[in-house]
Amino acid sequence: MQSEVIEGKQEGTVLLQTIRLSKHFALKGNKLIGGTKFIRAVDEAEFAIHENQVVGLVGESGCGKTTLGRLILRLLDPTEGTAFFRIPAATLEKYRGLPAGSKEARDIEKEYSIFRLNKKKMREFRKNTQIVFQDPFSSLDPHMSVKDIVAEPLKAHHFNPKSEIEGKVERLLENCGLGEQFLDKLPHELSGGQRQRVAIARALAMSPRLVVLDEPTSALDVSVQAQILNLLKKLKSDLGLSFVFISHHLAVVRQMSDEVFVMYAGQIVEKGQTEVVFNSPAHPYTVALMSAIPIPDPTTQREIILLKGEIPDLSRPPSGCRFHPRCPHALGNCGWSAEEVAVVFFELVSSGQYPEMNDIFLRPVQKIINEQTFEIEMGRKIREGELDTVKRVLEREKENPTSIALRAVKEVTSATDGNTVIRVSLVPPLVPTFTNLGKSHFVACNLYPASSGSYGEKPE
Amino acid sequence: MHLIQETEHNRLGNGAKLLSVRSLRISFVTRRGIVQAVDDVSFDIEPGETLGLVGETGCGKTQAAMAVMRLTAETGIIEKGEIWFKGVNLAENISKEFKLVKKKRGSVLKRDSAELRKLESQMVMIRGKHISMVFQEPMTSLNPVRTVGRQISEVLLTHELPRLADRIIARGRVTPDMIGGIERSIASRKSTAEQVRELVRNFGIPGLGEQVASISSRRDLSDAKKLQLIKGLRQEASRTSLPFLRYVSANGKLPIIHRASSRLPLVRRRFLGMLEKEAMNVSAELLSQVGMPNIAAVLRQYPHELSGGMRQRAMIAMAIAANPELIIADEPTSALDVTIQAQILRLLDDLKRTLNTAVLFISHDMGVIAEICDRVGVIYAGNLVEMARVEDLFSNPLHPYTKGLLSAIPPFDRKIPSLGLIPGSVPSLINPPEGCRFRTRCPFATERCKQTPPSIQTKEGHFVRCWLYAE
Amino acid sequence: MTLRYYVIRRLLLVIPTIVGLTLIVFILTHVGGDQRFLGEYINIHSPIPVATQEQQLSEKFHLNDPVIVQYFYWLGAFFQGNWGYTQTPIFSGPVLEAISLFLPNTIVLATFSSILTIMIGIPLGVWSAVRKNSIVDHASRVISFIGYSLPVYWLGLLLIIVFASPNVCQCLNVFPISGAVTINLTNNLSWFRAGISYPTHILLIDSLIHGRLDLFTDATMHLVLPVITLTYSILASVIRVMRSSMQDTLDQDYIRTARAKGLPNSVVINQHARRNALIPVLTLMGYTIAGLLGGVVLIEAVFNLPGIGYWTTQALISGDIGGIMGGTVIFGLAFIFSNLVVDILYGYIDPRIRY
Amino acid sequence: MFEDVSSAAGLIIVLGYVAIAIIDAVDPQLIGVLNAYTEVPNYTNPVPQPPSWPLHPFGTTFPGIDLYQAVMAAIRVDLWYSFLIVLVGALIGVIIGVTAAYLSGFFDEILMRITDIFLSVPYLPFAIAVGFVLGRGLDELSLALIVVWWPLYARYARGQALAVKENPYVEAAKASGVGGWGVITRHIMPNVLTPVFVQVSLDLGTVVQTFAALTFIGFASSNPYLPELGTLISNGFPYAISAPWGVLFPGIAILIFAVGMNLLGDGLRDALDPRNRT
Repeated sequence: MQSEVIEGKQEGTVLLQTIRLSKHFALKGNKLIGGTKFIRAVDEAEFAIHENQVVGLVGESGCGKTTLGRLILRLLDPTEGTAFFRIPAATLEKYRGLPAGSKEARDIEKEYSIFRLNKKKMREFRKNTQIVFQDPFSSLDPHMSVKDIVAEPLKAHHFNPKSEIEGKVERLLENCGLGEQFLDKLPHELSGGQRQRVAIARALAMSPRLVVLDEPTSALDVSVQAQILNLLKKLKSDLGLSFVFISHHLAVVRQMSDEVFVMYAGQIVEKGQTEVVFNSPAHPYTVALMSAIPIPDPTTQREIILLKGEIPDLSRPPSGCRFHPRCPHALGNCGWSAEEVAVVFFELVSSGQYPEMNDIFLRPVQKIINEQTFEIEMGRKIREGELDTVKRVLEREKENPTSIALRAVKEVTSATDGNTVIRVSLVPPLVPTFTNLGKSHFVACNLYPASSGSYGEKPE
Repeated sequence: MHLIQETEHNRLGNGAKLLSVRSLRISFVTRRGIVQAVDDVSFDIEPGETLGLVGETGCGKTQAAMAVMRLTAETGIIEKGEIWFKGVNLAENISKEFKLVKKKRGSVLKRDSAELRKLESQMVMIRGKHISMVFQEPMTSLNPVRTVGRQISEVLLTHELPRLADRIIARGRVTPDMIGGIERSIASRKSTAEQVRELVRNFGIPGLGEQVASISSRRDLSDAKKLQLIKGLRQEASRTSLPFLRYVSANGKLPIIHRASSRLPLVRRRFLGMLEKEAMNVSAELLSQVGMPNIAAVLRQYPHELSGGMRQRAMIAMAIAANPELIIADEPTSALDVTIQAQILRLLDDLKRTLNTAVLFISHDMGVIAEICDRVGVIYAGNLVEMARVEDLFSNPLHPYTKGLLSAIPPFDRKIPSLGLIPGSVPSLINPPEGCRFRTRCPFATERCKQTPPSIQTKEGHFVRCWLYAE
Repeated sequence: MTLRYYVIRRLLLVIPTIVGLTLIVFILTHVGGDQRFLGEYINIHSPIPVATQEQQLSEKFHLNDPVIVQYFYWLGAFFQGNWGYTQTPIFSGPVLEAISLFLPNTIVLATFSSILTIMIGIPLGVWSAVRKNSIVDHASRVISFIGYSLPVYWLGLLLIIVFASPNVCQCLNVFPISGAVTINLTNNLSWFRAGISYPTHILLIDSLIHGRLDLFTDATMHLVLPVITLTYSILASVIRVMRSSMQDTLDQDYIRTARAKGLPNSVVINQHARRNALIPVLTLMGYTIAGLLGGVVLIEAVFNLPGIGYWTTQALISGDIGGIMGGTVIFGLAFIFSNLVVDILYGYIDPRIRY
Repeated sequence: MFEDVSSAAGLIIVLGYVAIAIIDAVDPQLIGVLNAYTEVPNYTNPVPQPPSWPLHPFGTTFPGIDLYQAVMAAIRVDLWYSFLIVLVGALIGVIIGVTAAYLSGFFDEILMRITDIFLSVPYLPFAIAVGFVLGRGLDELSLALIVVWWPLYARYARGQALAVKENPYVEAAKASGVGGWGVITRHIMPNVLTPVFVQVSLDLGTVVQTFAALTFIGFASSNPYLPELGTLISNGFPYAISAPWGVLFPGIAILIFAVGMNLLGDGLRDALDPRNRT
């Protein structure tokens, strides 16, 4: 995906900027038979965080948001791409201009990329970044007392004078709403909410600038969640922190974040200021996601957009736009493969909605030629008019939501060899790139051609 | 047991109540002491309605549901209360089932195994047949080493033997001209599904109707295809197997000889095999009913080969297999993603309508509750604090806890400076605060809250247990 | 992936372990220096003078080349069936021949014991898990617990004392306590030489072949005590693991589901729980088999059964490296292949791990 | 309830044995052992004598050795070797296993293959072979048993370490700048050592049995009169029928220790099982 910097944030330094960041996990499997597969957990993610800003990463399970959160703290090393910490906007612009791998580019990387930092800079980076995990039960070492847990980062960074560690720990816990009676408790003596407060206190110990919150409230009850969220808001305004708020819970993200990135199947599909994205979601996935959220108010009658199918297997993600197999508005060029279309095509034939089709395809043999072409061997000569019938049916079916894949059909011809073969060729796929809808609201979807994209435009 | 016979008369007999739980108290015996997980919880469910139980983790909502199934965990006991299902008290002998032996290091639970065996023998006739369950974790709730097909069909082979037999017999009895009649009525666009059903009913062949219906109701097929399948319905049942089938359909169990010899492969293939095959067919129909894609494959697959949503659909297919009057859904969508959750909720809603089944829906998510329930009960720390029709509860919550809970939910449609709070945390249930259990966190708590608050009806069907509303 | 691929993969994994086994034996034989190594291959009974043999052998195995080269020559000889010679009181000659003579008895002993173990251990484990704190439960727990702490060979000795000692009770002196057969019965038998029967070397079979029912019963009687001892020594772990895994399984969600479906208790336990509960038992089988094979050595020693174990101990006492190494190889192979079988069973029972 | 009692009993038994071993080393007279380092044969009356109070409470075994003294003295020897074997084996195993788990990748692969090789032979025959090659003394034997035992601990420790490694708190520690060494020592080791400790206590019973078993089938000590339980049993073996006490008492000594060790181990396991602690 091509890249933009969020408008209006050009001047000053960017706290953290990722460049085409990707992570592919090797799938543990039988290496003897089949060889290793790769899970494309995160693909070419680009986003920026500025000082005292909360960025929300939303998406369903397996969309890669957690992996991305780990990447930007260098708890994982990326397969491709990089991430810059505290880089001057100008330098960043310069870097974008430079050809990849060029001398200057590498110098800039050496200077700012969190994956290239030397030992000293790395310690500095660790001081400035922290993480809070989803599960408050496994994120605290069962053998350590609350005191030791919170003190650990301090000790790790040789906080001195040592004598003050005790007091600092108490203050930290105080800020997170835990009195000193908790100091010597062990994690399993605490409730979920209290554990999460401890985890937050630990994260704030070295007064970092950037904290990644990975589903911090998903394991908590609503009332406790409210307590934690309010606490986080307070801390943000008091300490001027920046948060990366990862969650699948859109309502929570709306409350917490200034800017939101919607992820699907390892890719960012929409990004913009929270209010804008929530008030006028552009990407069909975002629209469906938001429509699906149950609202605690039986009186509101909203229509839910039910997506068909489920999240794709990321070891072989769909080509083109990864959402197209589930997309209710998919176009022909969204990346339909010959297989996908062929399946729908023959379902149509066998469903018997069109008797004329049954007559044409008595015992059709399908053959996938390549990503954009498949052939049907008739085992006989094609009679005239048959092609037209097929074309007509396809035209009619393109509007039918169940056979939306047929929109990808470019042309139906009779293959040359003794015209006993019908060849169906598809529209070449167009990988969606970010379109600016204005107000720094970007969406990666072919419904919004780079040129015609205008703010707030809904899918037809 | 007597339940099955009395059923019909009870339907008419005691009001329109399908399930009626009265002042239920469930306790768990632990090392630390006796946990009063549920105390004084009462609710009713009428046929075809959906009752929601909402509350936070460990508030006892699941325990209340498990008690209805009499599946309370080994350490748990139903101390008191009545569970009337279709006029039969499922908690009749709780007093006999256990006794608590006081020891100096806490009390120990002694169970009466004879009583328990008696209870089991009763409950197996109700579980799955009259009351069925859908659980939260579709992964762990399905047996990893049995195929989906077997797991669904075993419900039918346990509870629906007559039905299976009837279906086979019916295919033998249906005549060509009957088939013709059905075909005509399906082909003629104007005749509705109801008319088709009517027509088939007139043939008076048990087990035929559902087969025709399952074909004619399929959306993914064109009429041409349906007609083909209808034609295919008619099959002569073999002479030798007929008496066997008749016996099964009449007595609802296998003849002695077959039960004894069911281990012998020959007998198996010959007779049980027929029923098992039929059960698979029904399972396939059930799966299509819950919108499962490529059913033929799924039947042979193992749970771990399905995605979360698909597993939950399989679970639901299992739950509706024997057309129960009541489905208990315990957080059925909490483990699923939002978009999948939407699919499943829609499915449950449709099934509820078509099968006219009552649902006891347990969830911690107010949104889901608002979506699917007719009435809601709010549970806090084992007490039922408020019960009302869904509109009333959300538009006009009365109990301080309910209010706090609703205000704590982050709104989706707007951004607000800070969320409402319930101070403090849930009290330990080993020795909970006497009187109103919420008073320790309640902003309006007064002295009298130390007495157990009465259940007050503020308006038709809106009950609240709080002193604030005791005039 | 289908079961077939899983099996293939598992079969392929056997190769490296066998290589490892040979490596061990090779290293062990070389620790003692060339002389001892050669000693293993020198047949003192052959007419060729020892010195000549030594010379030929040191050429054959290229003792002057680097060790790795030697290994491959040794391996070549190994796979050609040249496993050296053994000189023990009970047998002198080629190792492979000794194995062919002694292995059958061991196999008989091990097979009977493992069958018994499974037939007793699994049901007992299941029962004590289902009927927790019942008499059976407590009984089987005590049995398994003692089994854990009881030295196998000592148990054997106890049985010998009980069943043979005149001052316990004459009535008990029914089971013979030593050897595979009563020697008097085998006097001047054409097909029974030096405690070994021909052609199959399994007395139970040979006696029937030659129509000697008395010998058959006699041999069976001789097997009773050893089999009991060996069984009891491995029964413990099987019962214990079966019980605990069955308990864990019964707490699983899918068991709750099965009950919620209204399946009768017997179905829940026999069809839903048991198969899942077997999985951990299988994972433990590797160690159980190791215990079994170890037990074989001791028990054959105690009861003087002419099997591999007995031979190995004889070799140990009479300082015969050929016997030791032969025994090690055989036990190693037995271990590897029985584990292979277990793993394949595993893949059959648990569809998840075929992936 | 039951567990508490039994594990307490186990503890008492084990402590008792340890006490005896120490007394043997310090002042054997206390428990009526004249010389804890060698058996005193009596060739004037080598035939085993039945137990007789107070002269020979356990009777005598061939050649006229007083069983009581022999057993008491032997406890020291067997305990010493068993503890040696288990502790050294565990130490090697844990160090290698944890590092392998932490470094993972290539080193891990190598290690696992090596353990595979070691585990491709059942432990008893393997120990026999190794011991035989090293020379059939007790020190060689215990060395052999260490060689046989460490891979088990390496495997076990590695498994535990990998499980611990997956926990977010390890990741959190990394994120807060704790170095690799710190993570190992402060988080992984403590969480690995407890289960390994339980394993050790469960194994000790087995090791004592195995050690005695091997001496029983012919691993002799350089000093023919060094008291050792397995050897005592094998000495008594020929007279088992006429003089059963010769095999009974040494065996019982092993049995009781194994029982005690297992009781203690079970107690520890239950105590440290997260499911039991709330």
